Amino acid sequence: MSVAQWVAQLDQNLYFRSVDALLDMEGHGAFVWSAYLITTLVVLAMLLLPLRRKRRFLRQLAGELKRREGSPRTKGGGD
Amino acid sequence: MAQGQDGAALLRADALSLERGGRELFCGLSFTVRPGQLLQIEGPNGAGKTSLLRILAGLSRYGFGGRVHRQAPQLYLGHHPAVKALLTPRENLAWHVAGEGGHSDARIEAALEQVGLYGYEDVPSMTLSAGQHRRVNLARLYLSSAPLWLLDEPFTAIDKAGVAQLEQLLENHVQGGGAVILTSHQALQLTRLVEFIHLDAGLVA
Amino acid sequence: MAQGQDGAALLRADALSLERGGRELFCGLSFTVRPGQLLQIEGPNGAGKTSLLRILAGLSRYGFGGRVHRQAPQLYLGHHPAVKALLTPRENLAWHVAGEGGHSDARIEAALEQVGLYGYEDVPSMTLSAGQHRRVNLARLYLSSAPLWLLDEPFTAIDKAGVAQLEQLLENHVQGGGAVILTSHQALQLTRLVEFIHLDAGLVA
Amino acid sequence: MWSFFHKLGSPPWLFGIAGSILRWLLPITLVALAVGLVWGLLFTHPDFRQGNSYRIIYIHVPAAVVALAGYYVMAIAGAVSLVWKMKMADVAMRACAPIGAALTFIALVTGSIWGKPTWGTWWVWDARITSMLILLFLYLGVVALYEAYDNKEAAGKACAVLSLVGTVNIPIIYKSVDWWYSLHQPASIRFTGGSTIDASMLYPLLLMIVAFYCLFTCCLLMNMRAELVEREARTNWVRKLARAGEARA
Amino acid sequence: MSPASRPPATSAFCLTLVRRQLTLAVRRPVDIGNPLLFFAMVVALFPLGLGPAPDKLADFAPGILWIIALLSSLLSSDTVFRSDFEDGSLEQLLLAPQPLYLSVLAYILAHWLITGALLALVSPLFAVMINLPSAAIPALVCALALGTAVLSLVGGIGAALTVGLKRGGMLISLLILPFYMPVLIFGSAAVRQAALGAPAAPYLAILGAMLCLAIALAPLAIAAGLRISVDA
Amino acid sequence: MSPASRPPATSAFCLTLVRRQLTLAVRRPVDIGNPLLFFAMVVALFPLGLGPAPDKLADFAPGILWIIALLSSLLSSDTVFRSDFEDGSLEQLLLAPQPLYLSVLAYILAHWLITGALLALVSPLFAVMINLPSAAIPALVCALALGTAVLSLVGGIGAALTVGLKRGGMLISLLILPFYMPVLIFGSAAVRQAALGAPAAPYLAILGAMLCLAIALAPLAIAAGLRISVDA
Ligand code: HEM
Ligand SMILES: Nc1ncnc2c1ncn2[C@@H]1O[C@H](COP(=O)(O)OP(=O)(O)OP(=O)(O)O)[C@@H](O)[C@H]1O
Ligand SMILES: Nc1ncnc2c1ncn2[C@@H]1O[C@H](COP(=O)(O)OP(=O)(O)OP(=O)(O)O)[C@@H](O)[C@H]1O
Ligand SMILES: [Mg+2]
Ligand SMILES: [Mg+2]
Repeated sequence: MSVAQWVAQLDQNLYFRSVDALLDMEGHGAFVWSAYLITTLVVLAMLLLPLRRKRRFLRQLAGELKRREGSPRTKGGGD
Repeated sequence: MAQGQDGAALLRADALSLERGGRELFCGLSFTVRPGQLLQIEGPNGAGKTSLLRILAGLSRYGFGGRVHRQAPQLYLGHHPAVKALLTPRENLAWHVAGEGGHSDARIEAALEQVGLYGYEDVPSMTLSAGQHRRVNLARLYLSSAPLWLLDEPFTAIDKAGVAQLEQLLENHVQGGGAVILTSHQALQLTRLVEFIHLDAGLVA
Repeated sequence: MAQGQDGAALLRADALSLERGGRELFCGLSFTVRPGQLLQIEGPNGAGKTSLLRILAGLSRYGFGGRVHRQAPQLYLGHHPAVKALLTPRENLAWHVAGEGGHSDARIEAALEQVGLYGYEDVPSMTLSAGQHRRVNLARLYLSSAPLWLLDEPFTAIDKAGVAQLEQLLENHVQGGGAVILTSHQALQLTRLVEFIHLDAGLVA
Repeated sequence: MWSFFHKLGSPPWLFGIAGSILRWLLPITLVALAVGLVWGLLFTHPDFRQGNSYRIIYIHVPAAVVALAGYYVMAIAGAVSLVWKMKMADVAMRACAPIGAALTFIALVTGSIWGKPTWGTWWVWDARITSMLILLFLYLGVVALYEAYDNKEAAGKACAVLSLVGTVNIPIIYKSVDWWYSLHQPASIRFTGGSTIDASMLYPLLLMIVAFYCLFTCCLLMNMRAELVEREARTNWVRKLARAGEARA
Repeated sequence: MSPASRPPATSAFCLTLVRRQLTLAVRRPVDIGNPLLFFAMVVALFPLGLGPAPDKLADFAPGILWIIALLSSLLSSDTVFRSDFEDGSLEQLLLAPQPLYLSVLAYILAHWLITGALLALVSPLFAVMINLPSAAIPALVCALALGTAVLSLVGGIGAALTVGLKRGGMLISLLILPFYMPVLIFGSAAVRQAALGAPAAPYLAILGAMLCLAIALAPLAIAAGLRISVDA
Repeated sequence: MSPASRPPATSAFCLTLVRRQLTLAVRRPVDIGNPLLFFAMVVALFPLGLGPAPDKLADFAPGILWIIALLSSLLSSDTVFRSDFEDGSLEQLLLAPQPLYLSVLAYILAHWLITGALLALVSPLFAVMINLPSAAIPALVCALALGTAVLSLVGGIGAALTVGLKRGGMLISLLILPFYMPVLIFGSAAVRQAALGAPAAPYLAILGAMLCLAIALAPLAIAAGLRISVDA
């Protein structure tokens, strides 16, 4: 089966014949798409938040280390 | 009781007496506090020192006789440090002084630094040690504009260096025209300045 | 750390270290407590005295390294007096000692009398003064059979006579074969007995 | 075997291995998600009763299934950390909770969006829905408890205790909710078992379930890496990492 | 002695107070979610206890939401002043050169914001979950907002009297509790009328009148109660 | 040093503990009074919220009574260990040479006595007020007594885990409400069955089984939670 054939078959199996039909989904579009939209947002948050957390923490730590190395060794307060 | 040089008096107590739990703690106690005075209230546990201070501050009214004339703003710091465990020292202090006057954040920070809490401004107060807890409260002294201070055992939990520094502060305050009434079971180093009220006898020294 | 005369040790601390809030408070702290010893932990506010005592008592486990060998029953009295405002001193004390041994009512009363609370046995604790509050807690020392006492600032709010009496009690306990580890910002009068742990340097004196 | 466990207890090793797993698992996950979604949205026929709204199933069911499984992952990790005092299990447990909560949230929201065209209402007190809601509460409880502690070591232990209590209780809760529903079951709302699903719909669904499992794993590993870095802030390997990041930036 | 600074405007002081109380309640972002989740869980209890039939639940919806409001107000108002009393902050409040009437009002406002107002805000969501007719939702929100404010004020009186552990105070505060009753009656009546399509305005007006009365009088009682409690 | 006295029988210690907790509660009657009053008010409110159709009320009575019991247990369990934590008594409890399992159980017993057991005792009164068939009253009392004991135990876990946190009492409700739900379901089912004339025994047996499980396991979790909290 050539790639062209495969694409043609895929195209035949497409349920929706136009973008409008896809968006509308016979009246259920609003529901389906909003569900998918919310899911996408939540999944993105799930993936990006830990990444951001790690990056931010490491940057903060790097700054802290730099500050400590820059200044003469001081013992923490409490006098 | 004589109306002599009364113009300058910060506080005048007339014939105070107090009965608590069926016991008379003191009676006929009269004294006047003038700028430049440092009064230490002395007496054993349960003599009525705290009660007297609270009467002077106007917090306690039941069971006492006599009159207190308050002629100047006061700052009362009681036994309890009034430091909220959930708030940071900065937030605690900001709230404490909010009633008296708007202090800038820089002044609050400076006061915290002066009591040795530099670097602890923004940790939750519950992680502070007992003495640091107390120091948050004492930082108010550095911000206060009240001429009369009423301090109930201010040295509790404070280390030696802190006590010395606090005594210095009291001395400065007194010499700058303020007055202090305090209770403490520790002897002050500033003995030449201090006058005493001995409570067990109910007499004014 | 040497296993020398270890048979009599009441408590052995091996290479204790503690980190709190990102700061190392002490490290490599090793010592042994034997009967007859009176150890005072010294250091400025926030040095880690309370934390050390809590580690020795077994109340604190996070952030610390090293090992504590407890070889005798202990009595730990912390900062907070553990006195319920709604209960009377008698009830408070009865509950405090309930875990250790059944003490008769007479003994409890005697202990309260010894800390100067005669006549206050049955008033609600909230009407007691600060020092009296604390004394309810200290009455436990008169009832305790534990050889090792861990006391966190026991002199807070206690008047001069009370401090002297308490020091006497500590001396008796130590000379009777017990041991005491305490923190205090006040110097003890029993200086010839006392050994120190200075916390700021993290060294054993 | 033992050396493997030993390594599991070593934060830098775990950090590294999690990173290299992520390097290939994350692309696979994203591709699987994309394929599953396109397949489900574009290439399947609508359900004869529910019409196109059933397409929500491709996110609803995977999210629900993985969310349920996630609680057990969390509870087991909690048990391991309590019993064997393995710090890494603690980290894993902590990392599970927000992911599980997010997946449960997805299941609930998509379900209730699905409910509007299907049942004509956003919400019913069906047994399964109710249990799912309770699961969300359980997850959020763990998250909130962890956040409430300042001392993260203590927080980990507290959460481990809580999730262990949860392990004992979840079967009880589920059984009792099922039983409650069958006792009351109102005639007006019958929940279709959904067992008669057509094969053409099933394959993308299965693909999506696998993809969601992978997604869960990815998020878990990423959360663990973030958590590890924060907990080990004072060790050399994290400092080296921070400096390296600084140099790169 | 630092240079004399004049006392700040009272409004600034009260604002600080409210902010402090809110900070204490929501130390971190997650904390805001807790009361909301609590409400959600309690809403979930009702179907579990009463059965899941939607029409039955709808019947009960106004009562259910009002019970939750009552509960969260009643059981949290006891703590409004407690921690401040125990750590000495209350004394400082009494000594501050500010009108106690207003600072007390600030405490109550903060309490209302984190119990009543929050509940009123999220109540539409729960109303949907227990099938309250959507026509009744505006009335529900208004009635909850007004009514819980009265509850907070009245609860504050009880809290002020009991905070010093005085026995007599406790008795009075138990006597005060029945003042909650009218709020509940008119509050749930407002919602029920709205659900039936009748106008809820008269009931809301009554709640509003109660609120005015409470704002005028309750702070006086609270201030007096605090003075008594502090002076053990 | 006083002569060594051997540790007392654990039972004596636990008894002292229970007595102390009860004394404390009795000296602060608001703690006891508020939940009961809440109960009474809600019971009074329900006819108002529903219109006083007796049959409808009777239908809902079991669920309502159970939900109220659950809420009052929920909101009081926050305080089981709090004051002891704050004044240092909890440390002393952990240090006492007594099995923590049993002392924890004593705390819970005291809590149950002043919330659940009391409520079970007075519940017939409320049951009559909302027209519960009198045949169901014995089942109600039994179910409440058994069920609230489970609630107290589970609530204790939440209390132990959150006592060190000094945050609003909402977190604890978050943690334990899900675990309350089975009790609510079976408890209200028992009463409903009895009201319909069916035997309530199977449900009571399930509640009893839950209680056994809770007694066996909850104190372990509570003890672990307390150790964590004291050292947070
Ligand atoms: C708020 C609403 C909903 C929630 C919380 C919810 C929850 C769940 C859960 C937890 C599952 C997975 C169960 C399992 O695999 O054990 C599930 C599966 C499913 N749900 Fe929903 N659901 C909701 C609404 C709906 C609606 C409205 C429909 C469609 C009419 C629906 C159709 C299905 C189907 C077909 C399955 C797969 C059935 C199976 O695998 O047994 N759900 N739902
Ligand atoms: N509300 C009260 N009811 C009855 N007696 C009280 C009340 N408040 C205080 N007392 C009693 O008054 C006495 C004095 O208490 P006060 O707190 O003033 O003592 P104090 O001198 O500050 O002691 P300390 O040095 O211990 O702080 C005590 O004996 C106490 O028992
Ligand atoms: N839970 C915690 N989290 C972070 N830091 C803490 C925590 N507990 C204590 N600390 C810090 O540990 C240090 C030591 O506290 P500790 O209470 O042991 O001091 P201390 O020597 O007893 O002081 P004091 O003389 O004031 O009583 C303090 O700086 C404190 O800020
Ligand atoms: Mg005093
Ligand atoms: Mg200390």
